Amino acid sequence: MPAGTLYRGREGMWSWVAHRVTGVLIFFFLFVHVLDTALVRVSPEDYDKVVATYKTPIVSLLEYGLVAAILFHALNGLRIIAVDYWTQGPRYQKQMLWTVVGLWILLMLGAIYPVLGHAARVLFGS
Amino acid sequence: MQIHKYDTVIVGAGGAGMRAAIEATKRSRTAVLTKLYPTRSHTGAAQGGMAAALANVEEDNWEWHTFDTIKGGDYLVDQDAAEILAKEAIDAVLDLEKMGLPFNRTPEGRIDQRRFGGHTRNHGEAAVRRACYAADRTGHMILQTLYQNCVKEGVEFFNEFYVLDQLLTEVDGVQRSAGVVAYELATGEIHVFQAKSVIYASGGTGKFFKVTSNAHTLTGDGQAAVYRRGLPLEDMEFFQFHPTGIWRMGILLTEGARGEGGILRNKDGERFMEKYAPVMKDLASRDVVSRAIYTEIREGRGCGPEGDHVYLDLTHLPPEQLDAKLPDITEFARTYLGIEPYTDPIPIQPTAHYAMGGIPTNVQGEVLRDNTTVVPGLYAAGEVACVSVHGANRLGTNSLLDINVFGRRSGIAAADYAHANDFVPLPEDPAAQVEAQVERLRSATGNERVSDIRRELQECMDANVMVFRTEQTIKTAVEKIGELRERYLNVSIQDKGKRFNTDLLEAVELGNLLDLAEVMAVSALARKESRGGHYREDYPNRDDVNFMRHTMAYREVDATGAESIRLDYKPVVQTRYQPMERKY
Amino acid sequence: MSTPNSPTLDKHSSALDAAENTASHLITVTLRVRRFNPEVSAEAEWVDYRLPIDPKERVLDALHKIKWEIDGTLTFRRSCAHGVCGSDAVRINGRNRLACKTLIKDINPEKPITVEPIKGLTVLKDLVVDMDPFFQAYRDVMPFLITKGNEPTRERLQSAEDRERFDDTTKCILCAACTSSCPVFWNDGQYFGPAAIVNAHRFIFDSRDEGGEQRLEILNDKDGVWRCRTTFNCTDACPRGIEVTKAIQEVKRALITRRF
Amino acid sequence: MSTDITDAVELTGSSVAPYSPENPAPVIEPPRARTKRTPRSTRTNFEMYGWLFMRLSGVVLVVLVIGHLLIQLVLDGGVQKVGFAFVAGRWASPFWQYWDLAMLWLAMLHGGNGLRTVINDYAEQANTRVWLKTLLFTAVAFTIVLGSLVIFTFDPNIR
Ligand SMILES: Cc1cc2nc3c(=O)[nH]c(=O)nc-3n(C[C@H](O)[C@H](O)[C@H](O)COP(=O)(O)OP(=O)(O)OC[C@H]3O[C@@H](n4cnc5c(N)ncnc54)[C@H](O)[C@@H]3O)c2cc1C
Ligand code: HEM
Ligand code: SF4
Ligand code: F3S
Ligand code: FES
Repeated sequence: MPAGTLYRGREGMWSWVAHRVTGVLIFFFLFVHVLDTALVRVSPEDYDKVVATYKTPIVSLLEYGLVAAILFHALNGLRIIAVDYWTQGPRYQKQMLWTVVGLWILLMLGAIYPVLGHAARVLFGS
Repeated sequence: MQIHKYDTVIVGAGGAGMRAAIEATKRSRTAVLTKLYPTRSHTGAAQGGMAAALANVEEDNWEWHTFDTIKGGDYLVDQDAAEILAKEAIDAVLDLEKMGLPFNRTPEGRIDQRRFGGHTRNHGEAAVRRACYAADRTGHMILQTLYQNCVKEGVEFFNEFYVLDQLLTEVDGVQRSAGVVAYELATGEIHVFQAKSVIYASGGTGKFFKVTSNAHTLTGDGQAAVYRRGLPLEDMEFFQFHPTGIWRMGILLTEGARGEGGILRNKDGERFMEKYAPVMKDLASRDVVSRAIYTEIREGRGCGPEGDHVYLDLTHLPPEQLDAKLPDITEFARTYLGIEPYTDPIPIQPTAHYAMGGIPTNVQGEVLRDNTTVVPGLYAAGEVACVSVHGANRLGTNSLLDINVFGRRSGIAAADYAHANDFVPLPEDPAAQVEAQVERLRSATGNERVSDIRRELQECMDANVMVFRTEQTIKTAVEKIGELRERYLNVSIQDKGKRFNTDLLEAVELGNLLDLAEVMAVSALARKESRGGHYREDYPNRDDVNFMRHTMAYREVDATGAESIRLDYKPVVQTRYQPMERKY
Repeated sequence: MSTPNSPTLDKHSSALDAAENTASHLITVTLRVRRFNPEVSAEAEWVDYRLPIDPKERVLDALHKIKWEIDGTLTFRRSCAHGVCGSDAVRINGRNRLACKTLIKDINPEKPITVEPIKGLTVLKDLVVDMDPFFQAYRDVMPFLITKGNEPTRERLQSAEDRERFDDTTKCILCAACTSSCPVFWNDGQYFGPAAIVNAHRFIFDSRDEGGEQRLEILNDKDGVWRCRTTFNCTDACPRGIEVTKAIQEVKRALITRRF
Repeated sequence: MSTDITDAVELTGSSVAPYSPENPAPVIEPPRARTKRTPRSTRTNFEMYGWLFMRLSGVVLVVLVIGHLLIQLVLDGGVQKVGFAFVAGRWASPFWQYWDLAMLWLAMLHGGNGLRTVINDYAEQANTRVWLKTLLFTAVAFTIVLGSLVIFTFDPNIR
């Protein structure tokens, strides 16, 4: 690494860092996800067993994280595309980023119940 | 020590150096030595424009331009040179356009032109639009365009090489240029460049003033190197003070601001230039405006708590016009003063700007060793040189023109000379002087600091040889400089290393400034008249009988090793225009 | 239009404020400079300097004060001191800036002000970096007007709109603030970097130029425009206010439209 | 000169290297600096197509992935319903088969190309880059092949 300290970038840089991190995360998840799904070919019992572990509260939380990553990556991906193709995109990139973050927060709030609801029921009883 | 051999060596990569390099590289093996990366040169700071009688927007011709140049220079201009300047201006601008320079355009798609101080139609009738420009970044565009073309031509640059000495060798009783000695900043190594021809294009020397529009790096290295080898310096007393520098900082606000309609006002809001120059008003030539500003300040009409500045008022101009034509200077006001030029007038004061004098050359750029004979193989162009097209006062936009016209001419002449002549043998131990100088500074243990001496020099120059001068003030300056030179012998530096030792080079540069300041003051003392940029309160009038001549200053060293300055004079070349009283 | 002679006293206010404020009151700041001198040590280190300074002064003035009054070995580049020559791009408080265009008062003088060399170029001494790779990338995009056919006798005509098309990118002073702020460049110096692309843009969109195709071809390669990840650090860093990312996107779009 | 260096080390006897103007330390270099000879031009449109593909696949993926998420996690019961039977039910319809197939391919290629960029950015040694990319390529190819096989050879009656 070129010697040095952290660069204090602004919205653009941090959104890129987040985009990259989420992208890599999703990739590795997808890799694992395909492997586990492949189990349906091998043995339905094993598949159900694995999927059952997905139904624990901790995995639900991870799942929530995954949804967060995908949603951010997807929304920010659309922002990047707007920056690329819309002539005024670069000028409004910050506004677009805040829109993305806003939408993302809304969607994540909306996803709390569907994704974490079951976990909550398991933990606290319904 | 390393030795390099080139046909042509160019010292400096500002506008003049690179314009010369483009020509020389096509014709001979050329090296450009520059103490800054080329695009850092101060040509890039020039704002307003470059004069040429293109007549793109209104009637104009090069003869009017010649006249304005001569009159602007208070008749100290060599008129043959001024004719060349004005005549070749047109091609100089067109050449730059063809190289890619993005000039502002007229509605017809031609190069646009604007008004500038001292440029008139029909011998002074009214202001004419003669300055070709690219917003207020004309110098930037020229520097970039020339660098781009150097890249295209494959010019060989030695970046961050400081030329510290000129080598002369006597062949058949004639002193010829043999090459230069340079100090490589990155390594501290000393390089000898043997060359058939050498062109100096190392720019101005404004840093001996405190309030100046000049860069920290404009320390007159070229002038000093040549002068120390016994060659003369011409008209050093003539220094231009630009009327509109940002108050206390000296950062330039182009005359183009007044060309676009800006107005100077005193503390009463009065447009005072109407009193001093009824026709041209705010666009009178620079020396006239600078003196007017100081007169206002002295007579108590200056602005601010200390009454030490006046205002440049742009508030009546539409914001769109400021954005389109003066984007950079409005930004300077915002950045450095926290002022919004749309609504507030900008505090300004005159700032030391341009050295009219320098290394004397003829119109081919050949350096003169006395009033008539040239030093074979030695050339100079740009602000370092004195052709003299600017005489006692340079007109705005004529310098960007000068560097292009005479940069090109000297580039061609030097390359041709290199073709026709052979290498001159290097003097014995060519690097000796520079090695000794560097070694002395590096091992010096004295107790004087470079920055102290430099500050005192700058304050002394500002106080005593700026816009107004008298016998008394100049004498004070001469004495003070003498004292500072003594103290300079005792400077020591803290950085003893080899790499990027800018501490060392600042000391070297200070030595150059001291030498040149002394020449300037001594020349000014002897000129007992007022002309152009040189204004003597004790001799307020121009004296054509005694002083219609160029000053030539020589460094003399007697048997005991004591230095002194010998002044001589050179006649002014007059062709068509007889001196008249100068009124705007 | 105000009549030329009307007093403009109403306009004096803010200029006067500035005047009064400049009646200098000094404050004490700490400059924390990243220093490196290979002639002394192989390590770079932070050194703190405390000095009195007028908040209206520039960071460059502070560096000069250190060099001239405290420690003459401090090394940095500078020339014009007003933001037009591009000598003194450094990293101030973590972001790329020109030292001569950053006023002390604009960067919270309460806390130590950090000054370090720009990232991604070899550090040679203190704040001085090796600019050669940077200029090499610049040269590699053929940054000069390319035309075919005979030269016209007068100037080439260009409409004001055509001139305006590339105005933004003509402002570049090659300070490298953008390129050395680019995360891609930090890790891979082979990337052309924003400054080179800006200078290619300046010619690609010049109506007089006929070499656009060649430049686009050069920038189409693996270390060209496609490496840009639109992080906008370059745009934020540019002291000339050039919309660098926008220029890069325009080059990308030009490549796509010309290839299809 | 060269003999002095070892002497000096002994003399100072400390771990501090005896750097001096004559014997400077190495300078601080960044990775992969550009020189006159680099980078070598390849003259292909590969990077451009890669870039375009990222955008196009991105847009399509928004629909596919968000749809997938909705169905899997939100609509009637979330993950809780997922099980062999659920999968079997869905893949009975070619529509969902192709949906998932497209998603698999696009996501893997998109992610794979994305990771290629990441590798290009951070792997400094040319060797490391080659190795990592080979690994990546294998992983992506394997996943795609495996995934496609599963979708098409899926047998609901395996039980
Ligand atoms: C702020 C400002 C605005 C201006 N505006 C205008 C304008 O609008 N119109 C106009 O006509 N004129 C203008 N001028 C004047 C004009 O810009 C300059 O006179 C002209 O650019 C000088 O060019 P040059 O090539 O001679 O020197 P510079 O551009 O100063 O270049 C000097 C070169 O010499 C090199 N050098 C110096 N010393 C050494 C050494 N020891 N060894 C090696 N290399 C060395 C430097 O590295 C540099 O490359 C302006 C000047 C200033 C300061
Ligand atoms: C849901 C819709 C998606 C959209 C709109 C989208 C969009 C994008 C875009 C436009 C880029 C290019 C970024 C750039 O060039 O700077 C990108 C990069 C990337 N994407 Fe996606 N993507 C999506 C889904 C995915 C998925 C499912 C994965 C994982 C398999 C993924 C992994 C990556 C990776 C690893 C990168 C590279 C990141 C980088 O170079 O910084 N993306 N995405
Ligand atoms: S684009 Fe801006 S930041 Fe980059 S080199 Fe040019 S002026 Fe500097
Ligand atoms: S910082 Fe770098 S990634 Fe692109 S937007 Fe600027 S070049
Ligand atoms: S010193 Fe010229 S840009 Fe800062």
